[in-house]
Amino acid sequence: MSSDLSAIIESLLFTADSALSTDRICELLYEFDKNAVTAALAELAEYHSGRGGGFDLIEVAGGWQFRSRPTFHSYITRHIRAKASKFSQSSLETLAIIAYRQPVTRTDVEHLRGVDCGTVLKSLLEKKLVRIMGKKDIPGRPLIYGTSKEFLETFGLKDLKSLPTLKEIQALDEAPQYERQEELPLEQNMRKPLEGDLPFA
Amino acid sequence: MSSDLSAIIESLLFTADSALSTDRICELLYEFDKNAVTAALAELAEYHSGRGGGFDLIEVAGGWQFRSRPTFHSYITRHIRAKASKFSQSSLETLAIIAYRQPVTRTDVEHLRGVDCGTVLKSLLEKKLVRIMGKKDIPGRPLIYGTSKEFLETFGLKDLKSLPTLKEIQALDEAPQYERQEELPLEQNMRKPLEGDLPFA
Amino acid sequence: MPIGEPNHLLEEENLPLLDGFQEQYSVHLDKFEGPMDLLLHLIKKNELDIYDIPIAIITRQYLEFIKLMKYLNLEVAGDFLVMAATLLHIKSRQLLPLDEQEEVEEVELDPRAELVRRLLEYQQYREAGMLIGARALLGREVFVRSFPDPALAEAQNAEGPLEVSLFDLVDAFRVLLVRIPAEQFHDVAAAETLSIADCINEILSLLQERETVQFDELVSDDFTRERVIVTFLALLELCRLKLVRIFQGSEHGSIWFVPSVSRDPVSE
Repeated sequence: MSSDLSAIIESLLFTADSALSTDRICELLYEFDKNAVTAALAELAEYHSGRGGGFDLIEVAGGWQFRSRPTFHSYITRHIRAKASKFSQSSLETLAIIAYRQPVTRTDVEHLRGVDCGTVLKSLLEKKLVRIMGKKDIPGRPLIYGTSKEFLETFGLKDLKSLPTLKEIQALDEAPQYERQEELPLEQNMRKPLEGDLPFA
Repeated sequence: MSSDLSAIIESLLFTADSALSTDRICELLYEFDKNAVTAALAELAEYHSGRGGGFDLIEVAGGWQFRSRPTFHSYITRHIRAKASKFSQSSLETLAIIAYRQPVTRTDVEHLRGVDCGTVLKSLLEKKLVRIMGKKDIPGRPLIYGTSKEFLETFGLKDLKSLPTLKEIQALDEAPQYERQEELPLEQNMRKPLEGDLPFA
Repeated sequence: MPIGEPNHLLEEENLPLLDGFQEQYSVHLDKFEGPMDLLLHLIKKNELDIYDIPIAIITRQYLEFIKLMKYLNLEVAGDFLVMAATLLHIKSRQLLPLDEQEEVEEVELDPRAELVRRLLEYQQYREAGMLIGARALLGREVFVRSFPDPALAEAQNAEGPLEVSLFDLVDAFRVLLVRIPAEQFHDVAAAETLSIADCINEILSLLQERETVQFDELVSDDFTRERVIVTFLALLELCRLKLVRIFQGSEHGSIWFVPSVSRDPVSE
């Protein structure tokens, strides 16, 4: 009974996006006795500090919260440094323009996006997703950009031809095309079933 | 020594914002023996499941992650709002076909389901449960689809192999004649499944 | 609600086949996922052997069902009609006399074979879907930790390996083309003038709702040179007034802003 309450409190604290005060926990777990909740919290904190794991249940700023042990911060930050980065919308847009319109100049990209793309372009070059393909034969000889081998690898593409087109994505919204429905092979092209394969005795 | 390693691993997993693979953990904890890390992970998972707390350490999408126990969701949602909603039958059917037969084209899915799947497919793409894997090397070069890492994460699956096998699904049906089902040949022009990729026993 | 009260209407029509299952159907009408789902339902309901479907019975019931759908003003999807045609085709094949040669291969030429194969396979995936759907769902029954570790929160902008899908890329391009009309490509002059003061107020109100704001976000609704320049000048002014602090995760990473005095209301 008490251990059930402990587990429930643990699950609440584990998933909360901020520290939870004892009052708040009692409020949430209205069917449990307030004293029981308070006792369970103290027990839980003691239990976690006693077991010497990677995190503790501590009371901060009037609330309870699971926090990693400061001792291990040097390990934790190792992971953070190499964490996968979410692509910003501006990077994604720039990359999309280069992928679909290549070879393009920086001016082409900026015309489309309406903003300066120097920084984004540089970061894409550094990530090796984009490469310089040469210089365009127009006055000023601007650099022209295209996607790289790493780009294909990142997106799991065999070649640029495998890049889905806008049409193909838009086609998903279109009305079904019945002519594509495969004709049922009732006639001559039926393959012969193996013996005992089909149970139409 | 070993308990120190366990605590370090715990702190890493606890602070990570996504599941960490065993390889990744070994990479981060380069000063520790790989076998020791693997053993510590298994021990940790067992320890947490044994103690019956509010959360478990489980293997999901090829990595390890602390996750709350499903039993307590009614308490948790008192405090935080549930984000995901139930999937419709058509989404689930489409997901199942893609999961078991990947890589598949839209036509494959529609032939099996007997209905247009464009809208469902697009919504699955937007939810990132399904991904475009490229184009099929047949006339028309249609897009081919497969399930994503998010699919495994959302449904709490370790990998595609941990999906119930189609054999197991048949076993759920009481009718004995269904045993023959596995022998029914799939379409002749079906692509070959990648080795170890598909959850057929 | 046409589904609610079909019974008395149907009685008038006196469709003999509907007598048996109108009750059940009127409840489930909208729940069939397609013709395959409906066929499986009919087979199960009539306790038919899926390997030996009496095509005449099943076709009749199937057609009656479509009639019922039309009667109730439900939209009958084309897919249902395709299946109806398939069933009729199979039925007609069965009625045709077999010549001697064919008679020998009768078993193999059962016109129902392909349909049965599809039904069995569909049934398998339908059940697989139900099993998948019955799992505890992340974000519904299962939750992960959402409170970031202080060390993690500070390192939000660390640039590491890429995490983005192909669909994201195509979609970004699509959204971009939708957002930027063709005639705007070369036209940078905006119709109305944007004041730096307005922009400052906008940013401050954003920062009251949230802890951090990204530069890209500030200009994402309105991609014009003017907007970017005004936003930039507004931020410089805010910085000079020490109302915001500027961060950059890495050398060329995104630029972020945080209020320099957290939570304090801005004094006018």
